Amino acid sequence: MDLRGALRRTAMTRPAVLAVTLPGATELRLEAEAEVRRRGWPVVDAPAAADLLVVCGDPASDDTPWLDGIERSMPEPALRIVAGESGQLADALDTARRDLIDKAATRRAAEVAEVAHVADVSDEPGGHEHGDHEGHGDGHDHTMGEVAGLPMAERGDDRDELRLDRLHVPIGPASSDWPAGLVLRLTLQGDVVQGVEVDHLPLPPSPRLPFWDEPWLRAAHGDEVSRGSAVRRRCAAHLDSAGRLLAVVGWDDVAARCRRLRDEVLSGASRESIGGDLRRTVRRVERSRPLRWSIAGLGELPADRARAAGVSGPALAADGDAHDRLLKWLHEVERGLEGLDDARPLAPDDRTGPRGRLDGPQPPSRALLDILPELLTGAEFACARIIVASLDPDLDELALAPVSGAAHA
Amino acid sequence: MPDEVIFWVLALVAVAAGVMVFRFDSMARATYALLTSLLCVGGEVLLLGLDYLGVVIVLMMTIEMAIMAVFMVMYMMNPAGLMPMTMVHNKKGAAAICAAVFAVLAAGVLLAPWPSRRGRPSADPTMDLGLSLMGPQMLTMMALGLALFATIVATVVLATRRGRYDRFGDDLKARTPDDAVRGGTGR
Amino acid sequence: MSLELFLLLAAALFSIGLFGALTQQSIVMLMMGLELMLGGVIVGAAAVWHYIAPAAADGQVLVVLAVTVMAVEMVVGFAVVTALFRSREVDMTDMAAELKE
Amino acid sequence: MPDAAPLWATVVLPVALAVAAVVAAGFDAMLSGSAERGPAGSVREAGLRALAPLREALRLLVQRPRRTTAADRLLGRLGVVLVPVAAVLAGAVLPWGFRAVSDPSVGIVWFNAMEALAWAAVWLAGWGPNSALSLVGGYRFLAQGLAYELPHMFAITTAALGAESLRVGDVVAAQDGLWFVVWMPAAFVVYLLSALAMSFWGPFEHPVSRDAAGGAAAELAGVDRLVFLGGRWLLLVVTAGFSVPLFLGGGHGPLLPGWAWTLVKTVAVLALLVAGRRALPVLRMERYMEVAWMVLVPLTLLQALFVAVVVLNR
Repeated sequence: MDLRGALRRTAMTRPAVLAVTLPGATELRLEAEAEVRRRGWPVVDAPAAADLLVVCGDPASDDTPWLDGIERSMPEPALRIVAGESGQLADALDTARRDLIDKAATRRAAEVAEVAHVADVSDEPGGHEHGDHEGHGDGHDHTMGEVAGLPMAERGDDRDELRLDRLHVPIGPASSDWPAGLVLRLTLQGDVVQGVEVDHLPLPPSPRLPFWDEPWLRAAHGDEVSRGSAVRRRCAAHLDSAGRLLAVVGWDDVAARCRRLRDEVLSGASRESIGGDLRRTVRRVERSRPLRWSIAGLGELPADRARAAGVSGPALAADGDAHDRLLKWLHEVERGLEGLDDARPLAPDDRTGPRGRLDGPQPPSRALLDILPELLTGAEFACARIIVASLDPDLDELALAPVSGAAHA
Repeated sequence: MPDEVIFWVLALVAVAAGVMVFRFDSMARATYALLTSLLCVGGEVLLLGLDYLGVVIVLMMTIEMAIMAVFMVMYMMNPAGLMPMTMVHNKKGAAAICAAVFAVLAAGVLLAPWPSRRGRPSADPTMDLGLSLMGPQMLTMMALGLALFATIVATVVLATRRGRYDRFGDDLKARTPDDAVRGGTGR
Repeated sequence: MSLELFLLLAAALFSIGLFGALTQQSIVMLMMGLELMLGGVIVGAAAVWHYIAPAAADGQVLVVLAVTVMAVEMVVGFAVVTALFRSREVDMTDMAAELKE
Repeated sequence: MPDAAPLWATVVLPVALAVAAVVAAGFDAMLSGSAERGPAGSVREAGLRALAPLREALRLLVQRPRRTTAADRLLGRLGVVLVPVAAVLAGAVLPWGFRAVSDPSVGIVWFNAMEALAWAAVWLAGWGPNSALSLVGGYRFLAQGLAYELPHMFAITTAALGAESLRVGDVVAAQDGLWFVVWMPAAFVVYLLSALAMSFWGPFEHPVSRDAAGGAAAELAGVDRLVFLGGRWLLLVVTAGFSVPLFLGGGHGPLLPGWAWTLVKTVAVLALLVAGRRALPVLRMERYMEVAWMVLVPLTLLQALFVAVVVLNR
């Protein structure tokens, strides 16, 4: 075996993974994250850096174009696998690695692929061209329209009363640390969000209940669910959200700890084994003055406004900004620590899921989505990402028909 | 001999990049062509034995052009130059004037009876410059300082539309300024 | 290398800059022309210092002056463009002239 | 006293910087690994984790480069290559013990000028691919530059002031007895902050942070990505290493020879930065800018004033 071939093979023994989650596949995402982490494969956040695209969930035919787009914008050797069912992921990853190694070893002479898209691929071409804008008066004979097949930016008023270029940038559904399936069509001027259109991938009717709300919904349907498992689910949901927010804020270390704790809570670790670690992590976040300094004041949502918008759950109880919501999550997690192993059955009329009341006229995440435009407009791009993460709507809930008992709610 | 080569390379690159500034369609490229040209100017100054000034020119021009690129992209049409377009007026007249200016300057340079070199550069020209600015040229230094300060004030006034009444209310009593973006000192 | 060569380079840069300053419609581009002209001045001043009067620091002071002028000119230019742009969405000299009418 | 370094030092310098960068990145990967997967169970496991940066480099070498539509490839490439080049050029005045590859009379200004090239480089790398998110990343670095550069300049000027020379060798020589960090603590801290900011790493990685899908690096693949992100580590090593001659007495120290002291101190500073990174989220410039201008600039000015008074009265 020649040296170059051997090096190519070695290079692909740990391919970089870009995981994309489709709505309704939360469980698969958690499984994929845990498996990839166990193997120590690097996780990346842009197609350009990835070798392996892992799609969690069953792609509908509508999803094909944008998934293809992501795959095309990955540098060779690139591979896409679909993890449609739980339990098969380890095998799928093994196969993918073998294929990638073969692909890398039999690489032909380098031909450079041209990709037409940016890091975030949506299902329609977004105007990500920072090019020309509308005519400036007369005397300049140039035509507007498209360049290289990309639409040109136009001008509009902005926050600072300068008429600058508007860019239409779709964010999601493939962004990392992003609610699965959410698509925000942003109108950016510079990196200030001037307009937001909330959209999402099609939500296929699924027999599966939304993962994070499952215990309460099952109890409502009359199944026997222990309180402990409901508490575990809530803690894991909050740890997941907190991990996501901390990752967006850029505190990777604590984000990773939250995610590890989340997996341990879900896998049934006892209170004694994780309690200390969990409390330490919560204290660490609580005491971090730089964190407070960094995200305080972002996405202010006073309780009265939240209530008016129909928000329930931690976002309402936090009664404040992104930092308050983060602490609310973590405190609920800490409180839940007591009840992790509670074997008593969950009361069927307990309908308070991790994101709010499930017996309201609409799922709690719907309200979170509805207040997004109001909170995001005028924020800078980075702040907008933090605000979205601090609300962390769960789009799985949208497919949820109003729970029985909602009629009289 | 190496000095000779360096001089010619820098000179040719400086002039070529200078020409390209006005030939590129792309604003980013034009800005960076100007940067190239000015970096070469810095190099020539280094070559003449003015270490401090040469490096300072490199430092300042890099930062200046990096910031200029922002304004270019912000305000200019067609910043990426994806659509060929011209935005010039009176090209022929200007070319004639510039050719004439160059001819006159060149004639002056070549014909003038330049005085011969008097004195020798001191061991540390940077020290010279400092002593001069803090001594005989103190007035220049102070004028520069004042000019820079006036510039800062004037440009902020020109460029911003918000004054303190907008930020702290009509009676200036608001504890936190009403800004679009919250700052970091928690006022 | 001689004084004349350096001064010719300075003259060339100055003339190119002048051409840009005269032809460009955009204020920002016009400023780039001015920067080039000042670049020529810097080369000239440094060359004169080196070849004629290296003992005195006057040539160096002139370079400092030119560098400062470059910075000031650029900053003022941007501020003016921003102000004009805010009020009229104008970033070109011709259009600024039309505003007078 | 500073001697001229032999010619081979020019060749050794980039290699030494690269080795230091790999070691620092390996240490970082070990710490991240224990956050993600729990503490390493064995020495072998820890070693494997520390090798992650090398594995990553190999992986990027195998990846085929890609380009985006209507990209400005010339400028993008230039920006990518400029990052490591600026780092190595700045490293040329870095004294190893008491010798640097070059010790010009204005070494400190040279160092500053070379790191300013990173401004241009990151913006170019963000501009090149013609993609919104990478341009956002490029602009973020310009804002960052405006925030950190002024306090940073005052901080290194303070060290030059203390030694009454812009030559790095003189600054080291002036610390024969007392290290500058003892009487210029504010300048030292500000310098460390700006070292991180300059190499857009750690708490200052906003220009390439995850929330913008990698920001300025969002569209870089294969070798381009390796050069850009590797150059970032080089910058970190060089800027961290430069704090040793500026504030920590360079090669001065008891018993050990000068080169060993430089090594020990550089490793200590790097370890401090890499470990300290764990305690901080990313600092966004809209917040940091105000702190930099309202707090750090006056602070460094006062520090410089204090040093100036001491120097005048000595």
